[in-house]
Amino acid sequence: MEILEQTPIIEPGHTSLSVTSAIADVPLTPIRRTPVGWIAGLLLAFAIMMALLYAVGALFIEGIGVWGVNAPVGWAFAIVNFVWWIGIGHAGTLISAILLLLRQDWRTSINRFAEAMTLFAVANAALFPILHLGRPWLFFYLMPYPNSMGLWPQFRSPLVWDVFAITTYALVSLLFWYMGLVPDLATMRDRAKNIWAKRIYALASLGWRGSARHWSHYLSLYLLMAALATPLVISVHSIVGMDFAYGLVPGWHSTIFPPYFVAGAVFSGFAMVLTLLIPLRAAFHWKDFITARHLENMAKVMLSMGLVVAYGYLMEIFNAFYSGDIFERANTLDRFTGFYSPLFWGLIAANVVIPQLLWFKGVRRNVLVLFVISLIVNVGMWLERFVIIVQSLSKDFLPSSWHIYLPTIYDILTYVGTLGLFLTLLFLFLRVLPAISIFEMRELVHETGHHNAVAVENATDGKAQVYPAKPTKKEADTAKGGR
Amino acid sequence: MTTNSDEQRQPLDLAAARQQLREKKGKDYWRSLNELANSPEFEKVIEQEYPRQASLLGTLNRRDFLKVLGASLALAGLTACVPQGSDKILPYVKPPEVLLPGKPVLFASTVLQDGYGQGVLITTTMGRPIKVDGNPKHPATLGGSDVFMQALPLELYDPERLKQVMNQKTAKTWGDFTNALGSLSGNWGQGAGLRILSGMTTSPSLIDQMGALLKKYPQAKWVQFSPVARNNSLAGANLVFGQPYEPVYDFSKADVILSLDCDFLFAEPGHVRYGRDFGVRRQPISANGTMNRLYMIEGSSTMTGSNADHRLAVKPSQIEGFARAIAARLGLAVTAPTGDVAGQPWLDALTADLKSAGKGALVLAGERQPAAVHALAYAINQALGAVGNTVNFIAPVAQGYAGDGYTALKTLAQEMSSGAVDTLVILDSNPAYTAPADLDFVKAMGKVKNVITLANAMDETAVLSSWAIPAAHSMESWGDARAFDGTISIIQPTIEPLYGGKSALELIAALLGQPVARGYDLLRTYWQGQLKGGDFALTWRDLLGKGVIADTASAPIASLPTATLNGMGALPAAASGMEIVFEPDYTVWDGRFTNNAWLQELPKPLSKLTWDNAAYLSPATATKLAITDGDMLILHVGERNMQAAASIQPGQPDDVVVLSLGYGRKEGGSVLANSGFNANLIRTSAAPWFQSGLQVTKGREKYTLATTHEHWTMENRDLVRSTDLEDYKAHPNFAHDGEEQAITLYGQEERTGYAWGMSINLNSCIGCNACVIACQSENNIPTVGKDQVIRGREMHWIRIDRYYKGSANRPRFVYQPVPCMHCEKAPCEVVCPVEATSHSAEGINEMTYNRCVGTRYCANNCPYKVRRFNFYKYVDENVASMRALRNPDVTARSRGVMEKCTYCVQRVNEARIQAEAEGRPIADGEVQTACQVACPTQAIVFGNINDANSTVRKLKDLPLNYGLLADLGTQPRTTYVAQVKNPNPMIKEEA
Amino acid sequence: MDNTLIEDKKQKLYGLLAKFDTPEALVAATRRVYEAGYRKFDAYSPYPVEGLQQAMHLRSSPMPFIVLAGAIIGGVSGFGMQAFATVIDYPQNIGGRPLFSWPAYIPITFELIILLGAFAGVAGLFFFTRFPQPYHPVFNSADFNAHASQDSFYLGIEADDPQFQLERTQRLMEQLGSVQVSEIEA
Amino acid sequence: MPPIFSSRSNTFVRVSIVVGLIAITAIVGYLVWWTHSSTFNQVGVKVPQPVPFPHNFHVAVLGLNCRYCHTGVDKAAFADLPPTETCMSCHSQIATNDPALAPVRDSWKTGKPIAWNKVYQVPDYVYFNHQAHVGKGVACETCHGRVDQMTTAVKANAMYMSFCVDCHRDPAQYVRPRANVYDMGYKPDGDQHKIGEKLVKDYAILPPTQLMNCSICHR
Repeated sequence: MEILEQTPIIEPGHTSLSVTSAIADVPLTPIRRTPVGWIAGLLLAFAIMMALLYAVGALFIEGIGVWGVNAPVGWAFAIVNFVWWIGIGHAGTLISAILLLLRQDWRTSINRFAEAMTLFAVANAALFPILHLGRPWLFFYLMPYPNSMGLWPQFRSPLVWDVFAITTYALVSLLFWYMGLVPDLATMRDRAKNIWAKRIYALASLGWRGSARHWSHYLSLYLLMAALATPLVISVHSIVGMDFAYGLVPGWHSTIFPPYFVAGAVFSGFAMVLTLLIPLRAAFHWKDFITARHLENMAKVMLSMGLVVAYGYLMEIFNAFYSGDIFERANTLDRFTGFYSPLFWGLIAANVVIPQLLWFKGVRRNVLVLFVISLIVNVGMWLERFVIIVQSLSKDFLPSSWHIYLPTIYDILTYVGTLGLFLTLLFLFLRVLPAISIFEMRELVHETGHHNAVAVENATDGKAQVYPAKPTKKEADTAKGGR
Repeated sequence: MTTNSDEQRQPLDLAAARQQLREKKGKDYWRSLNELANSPEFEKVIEQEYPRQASLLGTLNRRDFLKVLGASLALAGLTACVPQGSDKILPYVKPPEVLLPGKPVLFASTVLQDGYGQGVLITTTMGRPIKVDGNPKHPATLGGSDVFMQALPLELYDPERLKQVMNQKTAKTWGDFTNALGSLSGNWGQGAGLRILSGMTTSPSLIDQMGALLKKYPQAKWVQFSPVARNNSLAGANLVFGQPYEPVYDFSKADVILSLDCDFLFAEPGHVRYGRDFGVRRQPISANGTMNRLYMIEGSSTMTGSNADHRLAVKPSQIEGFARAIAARLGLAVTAPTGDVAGQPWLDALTADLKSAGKGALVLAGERQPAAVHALAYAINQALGAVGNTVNFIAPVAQGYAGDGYTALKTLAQEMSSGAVDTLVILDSNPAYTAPADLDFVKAMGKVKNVITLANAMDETAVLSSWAIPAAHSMESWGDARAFDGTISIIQPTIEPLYGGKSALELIAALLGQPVARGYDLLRTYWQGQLKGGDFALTWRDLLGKGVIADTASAPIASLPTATLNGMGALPAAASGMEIVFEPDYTVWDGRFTNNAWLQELPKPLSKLTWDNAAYLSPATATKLAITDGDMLILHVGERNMQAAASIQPGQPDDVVVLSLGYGRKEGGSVLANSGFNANLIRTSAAPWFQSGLQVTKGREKYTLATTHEHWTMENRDLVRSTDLEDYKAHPNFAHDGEEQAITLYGQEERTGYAWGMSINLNSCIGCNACVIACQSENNIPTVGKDQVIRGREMHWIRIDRYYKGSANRPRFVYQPVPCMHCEKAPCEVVCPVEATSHSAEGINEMTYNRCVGTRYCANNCPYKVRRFNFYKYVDENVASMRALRNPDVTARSRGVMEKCTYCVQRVNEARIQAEAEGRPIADGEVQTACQVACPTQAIVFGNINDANSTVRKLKDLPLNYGLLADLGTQPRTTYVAQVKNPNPMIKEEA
Repeated sequence: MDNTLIEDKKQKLYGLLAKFDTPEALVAATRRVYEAGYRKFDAYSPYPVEGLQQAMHLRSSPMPFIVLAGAIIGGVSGFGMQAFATVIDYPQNIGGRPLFSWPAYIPITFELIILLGAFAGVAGLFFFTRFPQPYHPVFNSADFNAHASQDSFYLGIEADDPQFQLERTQRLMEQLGSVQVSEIEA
Repeated sequence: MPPIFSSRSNTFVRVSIVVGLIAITAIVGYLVWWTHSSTFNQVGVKVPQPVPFPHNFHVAVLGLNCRYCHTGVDKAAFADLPPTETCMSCHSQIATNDPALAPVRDSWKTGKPIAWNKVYQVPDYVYFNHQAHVGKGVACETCHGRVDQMTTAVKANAMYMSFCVDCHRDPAQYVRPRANVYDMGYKPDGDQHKIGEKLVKDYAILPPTQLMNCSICHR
């Protein structure tokens, strides 16, 4: 059991070339030398994904009835999974966008991976709104398009907001991720041995050649997209939160939902990043790039987000009693003592109690413990969504209509299957693309190594400047002729 | 449906009647469908016989039909040939008059319930009867109906009906039968070996024919038997008056009612009428006099009991003691029990109340109680002077029946097993199932050479019969019947027998040697003989139009002797230990409706149980025996025993197991297959209703019961607002105590034009469920089956919530019918992403099925949980015979679509179009929802709340009017009239 | 004839490419080249190098304005679409809410602001960087391909720069502390 | 080592992008056009009928009113097809042995109805009521086109919901005096919209706020 020492965000002794090869050579491993572990992992993930295929097949042939949903519990696993996956999706954009704006350079070694994770999580999440429809083949009714009925979607419905939010989120994250990849794709192009690999990477890299002109436009756009992505992340989960806050179901009808859902999303997102990175950094020997600092920082973010979530829970309970609304009160009491109370207490333990361990440095730096905690938080956040959605619906206003929900095998297979889909995509990503942003690592190497670099004339003012540097008025003018 | 208001109905009916007559003479479009019976090409033939309907069916094919479980199997052969989505139109060759395509035609007719006639109006579209409602002109219904009446269309189109004459399991024709009959009747001689077993028979024409038969075969015997026949009532009368008179009650005059185990709102003949009269007197603000008061002492928790002001559940055997105590206190010559009786605390107050009510008092005894209790009841009524006012005695409606059904059946069984019976003819009866266990009727049947059964389906009796003749449904055949008060009404067919069924009239005619006699001629000839004077053709036409023969109600017995109670012995010794108690089932009666999916899935009024019956126990009894819900119990009575699943029901008497009849049937369809437990296995002819000495042992396995209502109490939410009359007089505004004025961010758009709204009067609602089935029938609502009900996926658009108040051992019950509230600020609409549910200008919360994608968000967000979702493809498109059942004015919903109450928007639209065509506004009461029409107590009123003079508006202006969960700001268009009970202040109900 | 030789050499010559080991060297060299009056030149680096932009006197990227334009279009069209649909095109009474329920339009409007903003940005990048551009003369240099995207820094002067004269330019580049200077054919 | 892509590849890539965009728009455009084409919605396509009933002759030449055959149109939801009886009322005297009329005579003899093929088929969930429309001055022609110029009837328009909504949104565009409802090729004397406005008032046609309600056509 290794106990990590205080470490920098990149181990010393690295050069541009060393980081480049360390990262780029992983996907470039010749097919014949593909690691067995990877193949095994992919096969396993793929097998699990087949469960999804089976469950969805049954769903489309038989109808929603194969799930456990009923009246009054019209939403259950599908929506729980949807919220859960979307939540996980938030870490990626958050890490790469917000931390970029905040100039947290430790992000560079994890953002690429986190963004990929975001994409795959969103892909999973996006499945459910369609799957949970009674008539999924008519999903396009939710989108505005010219139709022979002369009808529009009902723009007051949060579900339509969802459609827009998720589409936007998926597309923007994709672009953001791809933009980040372009310079690395060029590297891949240049390092690839196989001619076909070369060609593909070459096309994908759009002809990137690292020209100063490229860099200036590129960095400017990258920063702007980060600026766009940040409010986007927040809006997306706020809207997901509104799906519930908008309804008058006791246990849903609460104004704190949007912020508290966002916090929950970040919380679970970071948990998932940890869950995945801790084994991966070991497997791919990335300990130099993803150091104890990274893990610790993420643990800290988790802790703080966990506290925000805890505050959310507390406020919900407080309001239920303070408002004097008998329905809210009854609903809260049912959470404490009702049929689903074990799940409720379970989520409290997983999301509020256990994360408090992260106050201790020892815990934060104990990789194994950290891994376990992150797993627990993942589970806890799933339970949270389950309790919010199912428990609230199962006991609303008229006792005559109360009815509990129990999942069927198809509910479970669908959920497990999406994990398979997620892992499959993840494995493929690791095999063909650099999982860490190479050019940013090079930059990092250069910056960290800067103090002992040879002092070149004017090198300092270059350093002093915030980049992408704004040229002074004069320079700009003189540059007129320059192009 | 164009309209339900009488003035417009009358001409329609006359026209209909004319129509009937003409087609009977000329070979017209109305040709017989007999050949259909065997033809696999049902659809094709239909197209020839009913061109108009066929053109409809063409488009209807893809519109889904209502599902009968397993029916698809039954009709597999048939459906094979049904073209999906025909694109042909087949016009008439010669158009019939009065039949305008797409306009419904109403026929006045009669349906039977255990022999007693109930006047109905049958709605037909394109020659297909699709809806049955009460006939306002008929005394037994006054336009109201009950669940059985409402469920008849499904029975008519049930694909599992007997479709051809069966002889030892081989298909034969009517011709074959009559030939065989010819040789058979040859050696009947005096008819010594001939027996006829029928259900209760009130039909004058049939009785007349029986007379003829018995004249022809003097030694033949005719036995009438029904497991729920009025035996003790008649026997009781015999006891006190020396004659088996039949009591008829008038609740409109009753101020104080004491019911001795009498479920008069359900089990008595005339219960629909009783419900109406009773309901009218339940109004705290009542046009006709004071609010009535009902005391109920009962041996099982009944629907009537749940509506009582004072209710006491005791062992049925204890009720006689109570009755005697009352009688004694009223000074009748009867040996009162020494010491306390059950209900002791009531006695003084009750007798005082009865005394002060005098002729306004009404004491009735239930069929479950022995003759003695009936005798007491009659005597008390007479002593109070109520006879002639609230109760009258008439000659038995089932002419010549003396209330000896069980003994008669017993004798018959003995004769049969002794081999004395050579030919047994069975009409409208299923003795192989309904006969008490001790008669061993099945074995006895084995001893009879020829058993000829007129059967609806291959039921327990039919399969054992040498000849099973398909019976014509009462909607397919001609006949007549007498109502609870003796009024005679005509049964006229609305469609030719789908499967060539024969009516009882026709079968008896065949026995009399007229194999080809047609029911129509038999009936008409009979009545021609009866109705002397005047142009018969006219009279006949007129009475067909009305459906009722005027002034035929039996006259009260003129010189009723003073009741003598010395006929009855001493009070039987109080039985200790547990008692088994039987009751007719609230959804399948005595078992004749067990193959009806609508009724099977209908939640029973109190237990909310579907698809099964169960052994009901009170919580106390259950704890004593350490029994939990769903435990399999073994019930030992004497040497017999049976298994049944336990269901714990607050309000049931202690030390009693209540079991309803009609379940556990084995033959006769796929819907009745393995549902419930057969009470007849431990029921004896000696004690058909209750018996002491019950031993209950707990079986090992568990049984899953499907209930639609898993919670008992209201959790202190003011859902059903009710109080006592005293308190109401003090605070008439009680229904609004602590109600906050719901405010809205969005201004109130002022209502112009029609504003549809509904008012449901909780004082009137008796929880009978008629509205539920009426809605199902009107709106093509599918049934989903037991396992789906267990998953909470039942589809009823209107449900009746039942809550318990007070303690679990002495609960009080409240009912609350819950349709869609059509909220003006509908929470469901704003969350629908595709505008599938929106608001009409007239305030109806619309549901556009073809736009719905099934997110179920609306259902989640509906605080009333009235939205229903098609989790699977519940509608059955495959069953050809079911197609005709469909209401063509309502889209049937496919898989993945949300549905809910629409205020019968199809009726609203129809009325609007009609009114606009005639350039007039829609009159108040012109649009009536299906539930409103069906309601026997007129608890549901629908109309335009913008019209200050409309009935619904007047109700909504009452201080009692309140909206369910109105604090949520939903502004429901459906509101309730708060409940006011009228308990006796002298009696302190211990909780 | 020497001239002609240079002439036709110039024909198929794209320019000269100097290689540097450190970003600082590159920046310095760039400055000198600019001062020497060259304009048609470009600097290549495996990661963004501080100060390079100034050294080349590049105008700062117009990207923000493009993104802003996209965002505005997205917002206006988004809000407009919803208002048009619910108020003008198919007005419906939905739960008694006002036809013009502007608060409900905000989320979608916002999302479209982001979406079109991002699209415009990417489109802009493609436009200004002339992407996709799988071929570029510098790719003719094997050395460039082997290092430019990994660990080395390059400065390329195009032959059709008016200042360009093979020998002189070559000499200048060698003085800039480059580790090697190579000719790139067009 | 030569570059991966030749100098020509740049133009190639750019061209292919442009072409791709054009192709997509083209495909979408085609689909839209196709769904409105007669091959898709059968507009103007002849439907084979057992008897080639020439509407043009009976309407234009003989001047029969629509209601002579379609009796239900102003009384009920269904316009109704003529029973054989109606045909025979003339064709027992006229063209008594025209081979084209054989099916009619057979039907009359055998009592078996003539199986016409449907021309218009609205979905099951659409409840169209002829009585309501005819009574409010919506002409046959408005939906069924110039029947007086058809032999066997052909579909005059696709009957898309947008077609219905167009009129329900503003009936004034189409309504005509009740007297002219059965006319073919009717020309309003004056500005249709003015006339329309007036008729909408006179006939008390429901306001769009109600005509546009879902439950007007869907139940």
